[in-house]
Amino acid sequence: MRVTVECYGASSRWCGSDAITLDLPDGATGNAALDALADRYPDFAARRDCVAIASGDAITSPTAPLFDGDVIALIPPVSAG
Amino acid sequence: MRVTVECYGASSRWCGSDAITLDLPDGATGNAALDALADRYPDFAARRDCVAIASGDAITSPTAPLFDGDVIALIPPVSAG
Amino acid sequence: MTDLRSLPRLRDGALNLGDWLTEPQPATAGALNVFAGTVRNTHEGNAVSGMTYHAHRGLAEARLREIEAAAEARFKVSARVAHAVGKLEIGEISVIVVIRGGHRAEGFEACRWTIDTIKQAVPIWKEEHYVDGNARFLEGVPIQPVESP
Amino acid sequence: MTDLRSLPRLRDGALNLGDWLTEPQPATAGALNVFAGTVRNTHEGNAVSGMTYHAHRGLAEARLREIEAAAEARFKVSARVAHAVGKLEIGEISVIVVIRGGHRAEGFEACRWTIDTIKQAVPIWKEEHYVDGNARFLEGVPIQPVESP
Repeated sequence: MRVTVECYGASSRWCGSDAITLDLPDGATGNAALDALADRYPDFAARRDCVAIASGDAITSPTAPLFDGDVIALIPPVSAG
Repeated sequence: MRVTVECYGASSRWCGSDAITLDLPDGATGNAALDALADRYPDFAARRDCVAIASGDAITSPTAPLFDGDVIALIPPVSAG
Repeated sequence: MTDLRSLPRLRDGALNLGDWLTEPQPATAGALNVFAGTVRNTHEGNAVSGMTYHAHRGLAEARLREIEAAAEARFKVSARVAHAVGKLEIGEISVIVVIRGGHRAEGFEACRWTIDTIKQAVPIWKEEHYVDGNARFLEGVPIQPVESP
Repeated sequence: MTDLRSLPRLRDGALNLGDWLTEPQPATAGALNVFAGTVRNTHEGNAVSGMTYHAHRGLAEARLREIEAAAEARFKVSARVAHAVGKLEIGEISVIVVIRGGHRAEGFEACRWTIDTIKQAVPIWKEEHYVDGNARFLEGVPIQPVESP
């Protein structure tokens, strides 16, 4: 299945792009997507554990399964204010 | 000597007037003026120890001597804000 | 952008918040803290219709300026304070504190210290008016000196 | 007197403080606390020329509203928050918190809790621009949930 990852804040620098397409096995979770990104981008791998995943307008659990065509967002550590 | 006492806030209620003239012996202090008021006004006597004295735009010590013609102000407990 | 330093800090009638927010934010400052006190419609279970603020004008003006300077020295911020005198309606503003400083920690601390100090060191007295037509001076605290930094 | 509830909390460009102070003070409230964050001209010794705020717009808008509601429930106050997105100059306002409540103690507490929560629970990222032409995203904190009351 194919999943689109939108890279917010500094995660776009770590991954070198604002959006990345991943081909993942059926039933893969958010964690599997993060693993795939960490394999591909060393700068992301160093920060992987501080990054959350959002879907739509909510933070989602990294253990939840993804589905073909899903769009998820990388939420790196925030600095609002 | 003669001293004028201006009564601010609730002290005007305790003394029944906004301003009081006191005849005091030469060399009398602020404390002596407060004593004279306490003798005359029972409602003031009950609050005497919570009242400060101002002269001009400053709080003054109750142990400082007064002089003929002085104007002092009674500063009862404050409730600014 | 008005320089507020020359204005009296004691004002006749309700304060207007916008009047005290006209100064520019210093380029070194990251935080703006504002506190305003307003007249409430109840106090200790009594229905309140308004409040009259009485002051020893000369001493109150001097004390408000002294508090401003002490807040600036103590917290390394810019401080502005103002207090109303006279009759105010429910919801109107009686006191304003504006703090402009480096970070939010000292901004909050300076703002809280300044309003707390105003309440105990400035010769102003609240006369509360009730819906039933009565009025009384509120109990206060013996006036305190402004603690130097 | 504008009702601000229907406005987006995430705004393009610098915030204007007056826009967020138009609501009337509730008759039961005695305290108005305001915090605004502004862009500083230095950070960790570097000369800063401006700041770009990036956001996950949908989630940020939802989180700002969630924080407003949580502050109101937790502290029994009225709360309004707003945050800027885009490029801001030195001195401009990036975030505003307005708390209207009964007494100053809960006003200060609610205002501090709200800005602290915004900083750790809203998906917004600061990209700092330096006078030397460089820019970088600031380090942040892993996004936290909004604690319910």
